[in-house]
Amino acid sequence: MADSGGNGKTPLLDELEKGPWPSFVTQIKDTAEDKDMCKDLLSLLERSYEERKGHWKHGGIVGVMGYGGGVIGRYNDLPDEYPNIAHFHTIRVNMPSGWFYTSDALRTICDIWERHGSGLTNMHGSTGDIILLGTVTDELEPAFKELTDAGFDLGGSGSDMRTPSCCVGPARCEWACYDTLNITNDLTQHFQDELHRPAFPYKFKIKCAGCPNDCVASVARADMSIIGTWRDDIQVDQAEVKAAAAAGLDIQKDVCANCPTKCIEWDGEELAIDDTNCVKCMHCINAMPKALRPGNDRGATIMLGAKAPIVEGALLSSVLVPFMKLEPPYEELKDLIERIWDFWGEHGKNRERVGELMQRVGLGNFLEAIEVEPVPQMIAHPRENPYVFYEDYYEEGEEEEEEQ
Amino acid sequence: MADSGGNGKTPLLDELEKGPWPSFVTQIKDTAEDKDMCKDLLSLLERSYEERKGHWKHGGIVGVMGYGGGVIGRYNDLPDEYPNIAHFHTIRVNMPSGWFYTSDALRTICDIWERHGSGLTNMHGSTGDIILLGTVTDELEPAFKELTDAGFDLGGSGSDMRTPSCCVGPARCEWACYDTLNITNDLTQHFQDELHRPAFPYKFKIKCAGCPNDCVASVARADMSIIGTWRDDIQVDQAEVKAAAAAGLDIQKDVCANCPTKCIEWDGEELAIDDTNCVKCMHCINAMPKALRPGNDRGATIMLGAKAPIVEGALLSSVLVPFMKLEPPYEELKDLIERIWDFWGEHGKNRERVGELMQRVGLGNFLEAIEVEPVPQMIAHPRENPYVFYEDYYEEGEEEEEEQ
Amino acid sequence: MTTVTERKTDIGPPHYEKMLPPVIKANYGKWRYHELVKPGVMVHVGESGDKLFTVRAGSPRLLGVRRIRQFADLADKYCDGYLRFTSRNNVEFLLTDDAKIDPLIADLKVLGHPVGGIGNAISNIVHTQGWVHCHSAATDASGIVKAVMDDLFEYFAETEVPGKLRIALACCLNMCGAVHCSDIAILGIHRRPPKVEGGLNKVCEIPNVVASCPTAAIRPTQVDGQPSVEIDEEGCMFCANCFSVCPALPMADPLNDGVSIWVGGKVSNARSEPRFSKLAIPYIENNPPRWPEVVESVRNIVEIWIKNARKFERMGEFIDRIGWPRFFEMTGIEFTKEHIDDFKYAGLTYKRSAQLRH
Amino acid sequence: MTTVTERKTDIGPPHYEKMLPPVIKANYGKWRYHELVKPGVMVHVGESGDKLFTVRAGSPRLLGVRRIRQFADLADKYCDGYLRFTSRNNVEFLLTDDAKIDPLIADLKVLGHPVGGIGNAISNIVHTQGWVHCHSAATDASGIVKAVMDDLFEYFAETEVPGKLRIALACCLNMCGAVHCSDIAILGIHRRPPKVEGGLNKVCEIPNVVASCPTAAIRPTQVDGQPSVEIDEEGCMFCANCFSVCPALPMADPLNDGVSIWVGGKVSNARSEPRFSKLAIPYIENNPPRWPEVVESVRNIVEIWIKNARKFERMGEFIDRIGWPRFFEMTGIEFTKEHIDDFKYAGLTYKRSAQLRH
Ligand code: SRM
Ligand code: SRM
Ligand code: SRM
Ligand code: SRM
Ligand code: SF4
Ligand code: SF4
Ligand code: SF4
Ligand code: SF4
Ligand code: SF4
Ligand code: SF4
Ligand code: SF4
Ligand code: SF4
Repeated sequence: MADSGGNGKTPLLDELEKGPWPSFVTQIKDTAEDKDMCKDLLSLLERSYEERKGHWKHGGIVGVMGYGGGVIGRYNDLPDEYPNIAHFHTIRVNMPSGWFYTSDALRTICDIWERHGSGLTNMHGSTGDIILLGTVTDELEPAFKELTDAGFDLGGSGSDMRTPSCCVGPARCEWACYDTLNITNDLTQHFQDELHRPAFPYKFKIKCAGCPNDCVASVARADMSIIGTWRDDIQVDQAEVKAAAAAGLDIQKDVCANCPTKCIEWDGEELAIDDTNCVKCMHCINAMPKALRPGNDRGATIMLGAKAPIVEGALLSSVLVPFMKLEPPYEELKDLIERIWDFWGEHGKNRERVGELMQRVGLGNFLEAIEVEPVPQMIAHPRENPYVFYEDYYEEGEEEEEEQ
Repeated sequence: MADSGGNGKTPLLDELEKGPWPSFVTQIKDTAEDKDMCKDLLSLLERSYEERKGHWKHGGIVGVMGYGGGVIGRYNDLPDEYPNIAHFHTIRVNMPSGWFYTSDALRTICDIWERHGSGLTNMHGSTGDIILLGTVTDELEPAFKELTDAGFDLGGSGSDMRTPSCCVGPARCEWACYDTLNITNDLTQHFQDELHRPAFPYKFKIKCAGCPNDCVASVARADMSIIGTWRDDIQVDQAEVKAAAAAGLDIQKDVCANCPTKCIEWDGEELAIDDTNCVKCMHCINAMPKALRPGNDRGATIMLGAKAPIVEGALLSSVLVPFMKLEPPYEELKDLIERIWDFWGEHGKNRERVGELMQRVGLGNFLEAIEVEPVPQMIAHPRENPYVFYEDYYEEGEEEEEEQ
Repeated sequence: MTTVTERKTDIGPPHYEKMLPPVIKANYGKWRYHELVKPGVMVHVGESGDKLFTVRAGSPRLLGVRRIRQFADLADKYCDGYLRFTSRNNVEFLLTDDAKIDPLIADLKVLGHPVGGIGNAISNIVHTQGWVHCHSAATDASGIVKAVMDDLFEYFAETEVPGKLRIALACCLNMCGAVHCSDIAILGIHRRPPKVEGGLNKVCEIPNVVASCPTAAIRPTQVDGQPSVEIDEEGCMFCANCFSVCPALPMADPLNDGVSIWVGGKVSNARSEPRFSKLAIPYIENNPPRWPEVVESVRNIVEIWIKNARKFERMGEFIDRIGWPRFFEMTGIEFTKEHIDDFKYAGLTYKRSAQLRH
Repeated sequence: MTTVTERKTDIGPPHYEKMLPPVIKANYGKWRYHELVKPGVMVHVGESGDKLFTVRAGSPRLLGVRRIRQFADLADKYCDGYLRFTSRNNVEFLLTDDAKIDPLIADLKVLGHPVGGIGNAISNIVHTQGWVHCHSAATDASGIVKAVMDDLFEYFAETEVPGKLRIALACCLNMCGAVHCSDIAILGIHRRPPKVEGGLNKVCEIPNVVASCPTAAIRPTQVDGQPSVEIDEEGCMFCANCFSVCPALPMADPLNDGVSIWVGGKVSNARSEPRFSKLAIPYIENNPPRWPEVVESVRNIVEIWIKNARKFERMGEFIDRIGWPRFFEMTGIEFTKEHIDDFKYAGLTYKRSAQLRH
């Protein structure tokens, strides 16, 4: 097989410059015009395409002074053939909440990364960070210095709190039930030490969605999922409902029939919602954004435990606090988070996510440990098996219960 | 505490002769008039009520010659005080399919049991047998002799095929999709050896329900659940539908809205069923017995694996054969049962029900072993986890797949 | 004196056809429809036009030979000698002459057997042996059933309820009553680890005993020189599987045995799929002879269902609609740690969505 | 040259307020409603009456500094210098003057960035590093994403589809793309047990390696005098957890690595609760540069959904309605043993009712 280490030809990758969708190959090529790192990356990637095999090795421990997280070490397994990317470490830079930027902020990042790295990025990584893709060990400190001087800092990696992220929320969404940007920024600032210095059994992710539409996939991708919701009645503008119907929406079929609890009725004149049975799924509001809005008594459902499958199977977060008001300084939430971290830090096994711990010790015991009262909102249904660990029993001759 | 072994007083049990529901205490007392066994039973039971504790011990191996099943050995733990029930074994007599009797058949049983036992019975036990409740070891053989002379035989107990049972089916139900009585009798006769001589890893129960209403709770209580169903269209008598509506049935609310796949529509004039999406749940037929009937292409869904919780948790049966025609001599079904027993007999652990085995080895492997093709009807949904045991992989330099 | 050679074996049960009345033989598999005539009485009409009237009488299931003979006599008097029992242990008299229905019902009343349980009614309680015959019982079966049926009598014999409501009782976790899929289940439970009797090693194989424990709470040990086992009380969830394999580990304990209440199971495929019952009340102490707290608890749940369920709605379907939080609120049952699953599939019982009523 | 004392640390990210355009500051938390203007363009209207126009442009996510600067220039030209990125890695330009929308779209076209993905559309594919940067990849990420988006382009930029359809890709079972809850998920998989490299004991703690295997398929052993491990190939399900903890157990294998396709997951609470994706196609071999078989398979599933789903119906909700047997029938995907769960909760995925279409 032709070694593409030397010659700049990339016939296979070139195929990926065709077609209407913007091409990552074009991005690497453009950047390669002033970055040798990218030339080697192109060649190595072409080789991976030929061989159908990656060429990266486990990263050792690399990072910036005083931090344990924020950098992913990476080395290729053919350093002699691709010397410019012998090291190719990633720097995770904490994005501004909601991924908002000024053009100047973006240019600042670009300038720093052009000076100290490959010039390639991911906008953004799956956890939400700005991913500065590929540099050598010696450039880490200088890059970090310039980033902090420009007001940026690193995100999380390893067994620490990962970079919290949030949906666009109140900045551009009429459905936000709490200030997702503010809480994300607040928690990130409040827990800087936990973010930068891995001291947990494993990673801990926080994602903040302003409403049950969950536009940051928090229920699937965050150890703590904060999902906005409301307690009072959906706000209805009957005139706009009629307008939506007039505009062609089949309210009975498309809205009422899709309500999970069938608690909306439409008689052609008026939309009637039985809010006591509304489970705040958002569908009717989604379908008629001009006519319906969440109620005014707003807050969030706090859920815990989501993760990917490795290794006990994937988890979705489950309800920990059915409804919590969220106003700065978010003391109630921060206390809860710290109680969870304390218990997890003490009893979590190495590489055991909090959701796995919760299952291992049992939700009931977990709640006791973090001092949260059990409520039926936490479960889909009570136990089906009769294997109850009753905790007390009478001893002969005594009347009151005995702790065993 | 007063020993009630001697004196015939039963103040506590007497309380259970009050009230409108027929009393088991009255039954024991009546029988006690000519059976000393029952006198002792009353006294012992009164004592249990006083002490809130049973007085029976594990039964040893008792039975009739050549059989391993059909008798449950029972001894009380105070034989000196209650000598007449020092032994108090139960004989399980195989009931006629559908629990139909002539008055003479019942009298025959009564006469035999009066001669050889306590005179107490359960009509019937949970598995379906006639339970002859309580006798001494020496009476087992004579009772058995008289029973067989009268055309009765014992039911199952221990690790054998348990007495198969069925719903009333075609004998008195318009919805029976196959002949539940005939198949139950046929299987019982065909597998007499498996019924009487425990040779399985554990018990194996068969219950036959004529339609998805499952009036013998087969899906919850039988290792093999045979549930009648149909493949063609529900038979609709539109005139009777109108009549039902006229009689006050709210067809939209009570029928259409309750259809699990929402495949029925009612416009006030005509009932339209999309049979391709009908899952044969029976509800609409149940609601309008005069108007609707199952289709004519009838058979059964064969399901496997139900059991009580001890010890890995309760199981419901799951689909093994989505649809099977059931006509005498039921060869296809018998072959299937034997293939299942062969694999279970070989690979089942001691006290492992077939449903537990199926889970332990995995349904996919289980199907291969019993030579049944996997079909999507067997599952609620495909796997959610990525842990697939792919069975072949390519070795370098070879193109075709290799069994590993 | 008989010899083995003469013994009949493996003849199986009598053929059911011998037990079927002529009207059934004539219309076997050709029934057209059925109708409820009045509580406890229904008629099945054949394609032939023939009619079969069924009168269903409640039964304690535990019957003495006298009473069975009385049933036989009634069958002769009204049904040409034909009758049957149901899968819930009621007695069904099979008549062709509807004029005989009321006299039969009158005679049954004299015997003390109510007629009912058909259609949207509360039928007989499937139950088990209890203190009458089983060594494994954590409570009695027949006594509780009698007390509960006395209390719910009207719903068996008179008043129609929203849909079928099936109650079952099992006196220990073996669940011979198959209570695991009932609208309301009454389950006998132990709450104290087994006592280890001396000389256990003489009665049981220690390795089997150790292996029998699903939570590995049983460890081999020595008790004054003798090999025995010890129980880690923290690890015991009282399943009694160890006792099932070894008599020297008694679980029965008057002070702590009792009853738990489960709700929302079903087995029919009608509307919703079959499902298990879920824990409603973790523990009620044994209070013979009439278990008033159990009776009251069951009644409470039944009444709430009757008042609030829609037509055809089974207990579990009703709870699906209102949600579990509301169920606990309406019944006034306290939600506790015990309700939260901590067995194999626990994680799947957690509420994994933000779909909540607030 | 700087000294430690001067180093700034733990300053956290820049405050988001510095990044918000005036119109957002003015209407923050006071938006009234939004409307789709045309594909890729929506307007949010504030209670104040202010309007904010969003133009969403597709992005490969992997961006060089040149392109980012070009975006910055466009932001200056049309948006007073304000823009944002979305949770699916698209770029959103934030305008107040709707007259500037079309010129912006035109400039984006020149740069090669299509506008779309809003509302009932197929948006960008959440994905991961693949061969570009990760040691763990069983396939490439960016390449497949490019090929699939090229093919589905019309549904991003032009044609409306029944509801939202979310596609995600992860290049190994770690699932950094969180593909476990997507309408359609593309997952890189290994199908061959890890190779055991010599000198493993020098790189890894053998006990850790043994403990890392969920199926206990790794056993300690000796290889020419050196402590090492051996793999029970029957017991391996290729999760690569052992490789995550020990580099000397490489899994990557050109002959056997490939891609699996999953369907029916979602995360929103709208209508139905969040749910995991389910296995549709167990294995498709890696076929770079454009993975035609993967592209074709995804297209096939998408087209069947578009043709048959009701309005708002997500993939999983659509399959709920038609049933899995029909899904396999319609797509022509073969149902195999691999589809049947055999992990922890397997039993609960069996069909435990007789509710079947025949
Ligand atoms: C960069 C990123 C993928 C991307 O292209 O965006 C990524 C890349 C890696 N992830 Fe991830 N994960 C990334 C988001 C995720 C997510 C999604 C999310 O956070 O929303 C998940 C699934 C959710 C979760 O956390 O469970 C995820 C689940 C994992 C796992 C499995 C963890 C688990 O408990 O199941 C591993 C394995 C591990 O931790 O050893 C992992 C490990 C890794 C490593 C460090 C590989 C390794 O084992 O060392 C990858 C480094 C790749 C490289 O060389 O650059 N990554 N990882 C994402 C982080 C960017 C950012 O900071 O914004
Ligand atoms: C008599 C009967 C209860 C009744 O009053 O009706 C009964 C009585 C006993 N059952 Fe049962 N089971 C009876 C139907 C059931 C059922 C229901 C059914 O068959 O529909 C079940 C639940 C369904 C199932 O099979 O899973 C049932 C599940 C058990 C179990 C748990 C088995 C399991 O795998 O979970 C045991 C424990 C054991 O087998 O060691 C058990 C054990 C017993 C023993 C033999 C106690 C023992 O461990 O030795 C009981 C003898 C009581 C006695 O002294 O008379 N019995 N047993 C039922 C049999 C009568 C008949 O033949 O008609
Ligand atoms: C006689 C019996 C069968 C037998 O061979 O003994 C029987 C007979 C009938 N059942 Fe049943 N069922 C009988 C036990 C059951 C059981 C099993 C059980 O209770 O353990 C079930 C499953 C219960 C469950 O789901 O937990 C059962 C679920 C049904 C259903 C479905 C009800 C539902 O909505 O879920 C129907 C349909 C209906 O009631 O409209 C039904 C309907 C009927 C009909 C109307 C069928 C017919 O057309 O004849 C029969 C008489 C009406 C009635 O209400 O009893 N039968 N029926 C059983 C009488 C027991 C008793 O004494 O009360
Ligand atoms: C911009 C973004 C949030 C952000 O901070 O970046 C966003 C913004 C909006 N989402 Fe979202 N969603 C965004 C990711 C998501 C995600 C997360 C994901 O895809 O990973 C979800 C969950 C998807 C899932 O369930 O798997 C999501 C589920 C929804 C839904 C529920 C759709 C459903 O029927 O299930 C709505 C309601 C609707 O579409 O009517 C919604 C509605 C909206 C609205 C209309 C809210 C509003 O009033 O402004 C926003 C613009 C319309 C649109 O269609 O994009 N958004 N939305 C994300 C754009 C991603 C992209 O570039 O395409
Ligand atoms: S999650 Fe809700 S609040 Fe946040 S962007 Fe999506 S729809 Fe708006
Ligand atoms: S938000 Fe959802 S649950 Fe509530 S009324 Fe609307 S559709 Fe129904
Ligand atoms: S199961 Fe079906 S066929 Fe059998 S009795 Fe019940 S309703 Fe009739
Ligand atoms: S049988 Fe059930 S699924 Fe079929 S149409 Fe009737 S109600 Fe619907
Ligand atoms: S449930 Fe338990 S106690 Fe009751 S009969 Fe069955 S085994 Fe005996
Ligand atoms: S009762 Fe069950 S859990 Fe307790 S020791 Fe015995 S076997 Fe173990
Ligand atoms: S999914 Fe796997 S291969 Fe892809 S980036 Fe994450 S860890 Fe690496
Ligand atoms: S890949 Fe997974 S299953 Fe296979 S040996 Fe490694 S850890 Fe075990």
